[in-house]
Amino acid sequence: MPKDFLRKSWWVNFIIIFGLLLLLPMASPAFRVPLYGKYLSFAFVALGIVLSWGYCGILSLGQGIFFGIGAYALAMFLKLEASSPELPDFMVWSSVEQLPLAWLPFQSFSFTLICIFVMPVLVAFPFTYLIFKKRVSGVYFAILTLALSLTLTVMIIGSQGGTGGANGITDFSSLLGWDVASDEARTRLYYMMLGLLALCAALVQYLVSSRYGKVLIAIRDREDRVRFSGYDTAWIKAATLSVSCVLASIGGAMFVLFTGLITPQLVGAVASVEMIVYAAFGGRTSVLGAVFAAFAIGWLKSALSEEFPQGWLFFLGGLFLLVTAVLPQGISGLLDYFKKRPTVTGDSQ
Amino acid sequence: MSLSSRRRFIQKSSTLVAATALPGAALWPVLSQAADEVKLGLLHSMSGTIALAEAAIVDAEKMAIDEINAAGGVLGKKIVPVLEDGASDWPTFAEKAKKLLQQDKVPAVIGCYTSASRKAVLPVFKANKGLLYYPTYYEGQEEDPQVIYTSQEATQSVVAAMEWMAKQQGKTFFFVGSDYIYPRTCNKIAKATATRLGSSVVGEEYAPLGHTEFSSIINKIKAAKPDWIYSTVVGGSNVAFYKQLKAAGLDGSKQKLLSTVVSENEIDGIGKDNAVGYYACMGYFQSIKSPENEKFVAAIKAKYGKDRVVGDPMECGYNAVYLWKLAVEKAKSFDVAKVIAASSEVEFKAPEGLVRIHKTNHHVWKKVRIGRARADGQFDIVHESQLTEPNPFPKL
Amino acid sequence: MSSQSLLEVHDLLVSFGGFVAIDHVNLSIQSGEIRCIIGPNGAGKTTLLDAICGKTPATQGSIFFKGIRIDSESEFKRTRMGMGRKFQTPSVYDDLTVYQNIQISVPKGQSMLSAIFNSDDQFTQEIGDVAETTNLLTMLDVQAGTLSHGQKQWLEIAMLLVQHPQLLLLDEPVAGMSLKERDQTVDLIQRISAIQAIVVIEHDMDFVKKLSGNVTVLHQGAILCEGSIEQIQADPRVREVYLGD
Amino acid sequence: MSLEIFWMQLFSGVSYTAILLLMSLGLAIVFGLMGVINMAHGELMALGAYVTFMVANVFLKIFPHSVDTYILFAIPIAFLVTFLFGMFLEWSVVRWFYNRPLDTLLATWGLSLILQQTYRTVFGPQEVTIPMASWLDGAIEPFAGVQLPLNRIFIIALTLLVAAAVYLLFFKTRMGLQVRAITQNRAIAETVGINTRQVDMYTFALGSGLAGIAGSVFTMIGSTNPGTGQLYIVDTFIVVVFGGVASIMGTALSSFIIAQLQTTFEFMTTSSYAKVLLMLIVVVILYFRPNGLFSPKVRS
Repeated sequence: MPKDFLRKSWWVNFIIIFGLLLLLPMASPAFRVPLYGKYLSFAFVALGIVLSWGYCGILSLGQGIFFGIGAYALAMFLKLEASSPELPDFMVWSSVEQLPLAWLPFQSFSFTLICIFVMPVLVAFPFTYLIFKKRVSGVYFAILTLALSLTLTVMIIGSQGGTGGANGITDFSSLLGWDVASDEARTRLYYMMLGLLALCAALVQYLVSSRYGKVLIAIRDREDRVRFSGYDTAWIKAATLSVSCVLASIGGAMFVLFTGLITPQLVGAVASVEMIVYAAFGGRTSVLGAVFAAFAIGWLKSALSEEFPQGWLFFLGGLFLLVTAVLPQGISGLLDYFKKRPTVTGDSQ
Repeated sequence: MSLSSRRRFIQKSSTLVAATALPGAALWPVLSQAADEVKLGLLHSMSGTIALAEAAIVDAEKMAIDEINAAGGVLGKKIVPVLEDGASDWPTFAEKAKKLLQQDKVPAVIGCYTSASRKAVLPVFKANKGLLYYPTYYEGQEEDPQVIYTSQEATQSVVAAMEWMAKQQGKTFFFVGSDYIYPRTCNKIAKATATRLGSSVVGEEYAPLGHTEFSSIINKIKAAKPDWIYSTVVGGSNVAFYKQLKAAGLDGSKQKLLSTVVSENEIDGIGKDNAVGYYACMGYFQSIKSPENEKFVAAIKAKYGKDRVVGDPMECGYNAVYLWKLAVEKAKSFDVAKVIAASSEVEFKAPEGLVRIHKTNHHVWKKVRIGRARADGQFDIVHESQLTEPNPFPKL
Repeated sequence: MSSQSLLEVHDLLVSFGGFVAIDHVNLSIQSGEIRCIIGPNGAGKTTLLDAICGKTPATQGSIFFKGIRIDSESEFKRTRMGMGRKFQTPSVYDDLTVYQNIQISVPKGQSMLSAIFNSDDQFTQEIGDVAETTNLLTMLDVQAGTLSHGQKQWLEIAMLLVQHPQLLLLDEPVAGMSLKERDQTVDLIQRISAIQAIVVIEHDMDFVKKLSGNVTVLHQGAILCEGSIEQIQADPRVREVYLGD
Repeated sequence: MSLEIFWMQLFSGVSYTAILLLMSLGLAIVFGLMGVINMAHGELMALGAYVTFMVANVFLKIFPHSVDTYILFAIPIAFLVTFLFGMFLEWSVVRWFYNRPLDTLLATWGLSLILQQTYRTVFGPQEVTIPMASWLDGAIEPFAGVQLPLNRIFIIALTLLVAAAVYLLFFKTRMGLQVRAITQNRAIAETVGINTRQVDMYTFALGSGLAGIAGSVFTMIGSTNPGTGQLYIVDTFIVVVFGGVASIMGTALSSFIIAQLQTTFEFMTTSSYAKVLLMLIVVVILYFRPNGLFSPKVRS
């Protein structure tokens, strides 16, 4: 076991955060719980970003794409369950006569699960491996991924018969016969998700504290040198990003469970960039920070938009500035500052 | 644990405790309600990209509420509007709908503008047996038991518009729309109508939402030389489309253009001189001559300033409040099921004239009108249809 | 073609746009040899090393390492074949400790699986050894960023040593070092040269003398002459372009 | 496709080239030469548009007779305002991020959100109307059936003017020399006595000013609302990256290629497909030329 992974203070915080998230449903009205689920679904994405950006220095503005893969995969399955034996309603309006080929496998739950966990890798790895082999990195990679997520939205909206277009996929409630729309069900789901989230957080923490984590830091800071230590950095980067994409995909699936819908908006360029701020606010190298930030920002968004609708964008924009200019290590950096412990610093790229 | 990590403990936990405690309290207030008051939910985007369309609707709805309260309220209760911001974000719409129904326990909600937002809230209304009044013209293809649709669905405007255009030597049509469900559905209906009328469709183009470069599409129009251009381009794209059409010499003199998405509010953005001469088909125009309308327009201007223009969605939002009031009074109860049942065939003398909720399909019988944009941003009404039955699921 | 010698550079040409940095160079290094490459600034010394280790692609010509053609292989493959490259400016991972810097350079640990699953106090022995060889034993837990310039140079050399390369390519290893550090570096290099071949770029002639290896003089991308330091210094052409001014 | 349509389609391509070039010139300087990823570039364009809107209104109120000439004043004023605002941004935000490109990206993104909301609060969420100068209204008809919109001709002319000015500034003046020096080696540039702080500030401001001009001009053909900037930003970056950073010629060339492809695809297929196709082509080409079309080979 890597000794950083066994660090006591980390586990203390781990228990505090997840403990509180566990108590949360009891402390608030039942109909809020699905909201907390929605907030935390972004924590998965943030975990991934901590791994790929915080440690490996890859800023991907295309995480929305993979969020979308997970979300749409699950939504397609649920929609089919909801509408079978008929076609999904939006297909009927778009006069699609029979189920598109791409939809057929999503009648099987196991395939859907595989899709959520494996598809991101199949999409991300080959593509990014080639890109990284060509030494496309840093800003170029960021802009490239941004453009791709933009393109994807255009495609989804354009092919309405197959994707529900701008309306996305909505109005489904039962998962394998279980009504997941009810608050009770969603409360139960919330606990399940919390378990999965805790697992993922621990996993990521393990990865970054292992020797592999050190290699990632090395790549982030001096990729050229790492090559001369005999590492195939392109491979490592692609693999790391793939893991991050799987986490995003899981987040997407969770999002669908708790909101009961997915629309292209959440896959697009803007959404993708917003996902970065979760990791940045928590501290780009802080695993627990990511979880905390995802919850805190989501909650603030609801709260602010109820109190002063105009305030939200100001707040979000300010947050971007804050965490890049003043708090490059986010809130966890702030806490460490109080502890007077030097943190892993260095440019994000 | 070490002192430092204890400090950490205190900080992190305290923040989170706050996060968990607050939702119940300050930031998510549970409004207490007096016995002689009834809440009415208003759910629209006050921020984000769609706010530009929805903010005006809220004004009209608030005004209706004030009028009703001034006249003694509903069943002796004053209406207290509870405004929630959908923030142009569909999941947020669902979230707020849930809050309105479960926390504020409103007997009805008037809200949504885009179809996406409506689709997002439908499951919430179904699950919580809520009642939604949807005040925007839309593509139809829907008949939700929990929803009353107070504006024209696609067939009502499109069929009337196509028939009228066909009468104006409309032998060939060119369809241009933004790439999403409303235009695609409208064009499907329009195409069917065209074939029925023996006219032909010489082109059908869709531009991605937010698209601002129309020169290629305009060239396609020029190549096709249609008698009529039927446009369902929306939002910022529409502004660009009109400007570029005009600049390219398609100023409505040779090829005429009709849109089913341009009301007085849109003209404001497009620019009066860019829109002049083009046609629009709407249920309501500010220039309608009727005592109800003059009263309505005067009231709006009195409340929100004399420069305020009134468009179709505003009027439909205004009607929605009254249609709810009338249904409640007919049912003598705020109970959602009763109100829905009572809604059938409720009539209201709206600014646009009589509207009647359909016996069964939750939409409204209404007239639609075709107007030609004037230099002052108002419309000369050139055609007025009969009171038309809503037909959300047309057989094409 | 194949060859007995460890490294065989054949008719190598490297050009950037129009500019020819390495002009038809032939070079062969035997195992156990120390080869110093000298030459005035812009002679293409660093570019030559870059081409050998793969940092810069060869425009033309061929490079054989242990008899295998490598000029189209990627850097990490060449490294795995037993090449080690030290850069002019010391490049170490500032955010990691000395220990970790050396540790992630250990070839055995470089499969991702082992990097993920093996405990991180693996290879302590070897790491200790090289740290000793490079006078860093006392600093294993220091953040590399905080080391002195000279120490960084040594750390980088240490990182190379754990790779057990057969060929070390050192680019001005004593740049910015105090005299004492220089001497230490010299016998460090001589010690390791017993087991592996070394190519050193250096300006400092005393240092080159101390190393007492063969010398290759580059001038404007081409080889001017080769031989022992005495021969080189005797050579009038060299004096012209380099020593005498 | 009839001959007239062919000519007009060609013209569309050219005018779209002008549009792309005009909006990416500023970024080509800021990103290309300074390496600053300015995600708020689109919002600077929007600022230019809003300035134009205000100038137009001032004319409507004060000199209603000479309202037709407002655009001639609006463009330089838009440039001036965004130039100054650019200086302010450089001083207040951007300069803290030199050599931290990814952080710049995020910071300026945050900035763009704040600016959008500011526009929304100040000018309201709805589209603002900007009158069209009558002498730019309508189209000329060089031969029957071919209408070339005047405002697009105006845009093309203006773009050529601006591009030429930028070219001269960077390749024929001392300032240009200094900027290029800094981009190649900041440290050396400082040692030879170039005031890099000042040059940075002016360069960034210039880039912003050009965005302002673009925004001002686009009010003739596009729409102006708080979100307008978002529509342009990604395309703009694609143009610059595709053309090869640090190469103004490259930007011009890629504007041309992208515009031609886009308009042709749009004519052949649909706008949505055109966008997707174009993006795929760009990605593929970037794969084979990671540094863009015009990438200077340098000795590492």
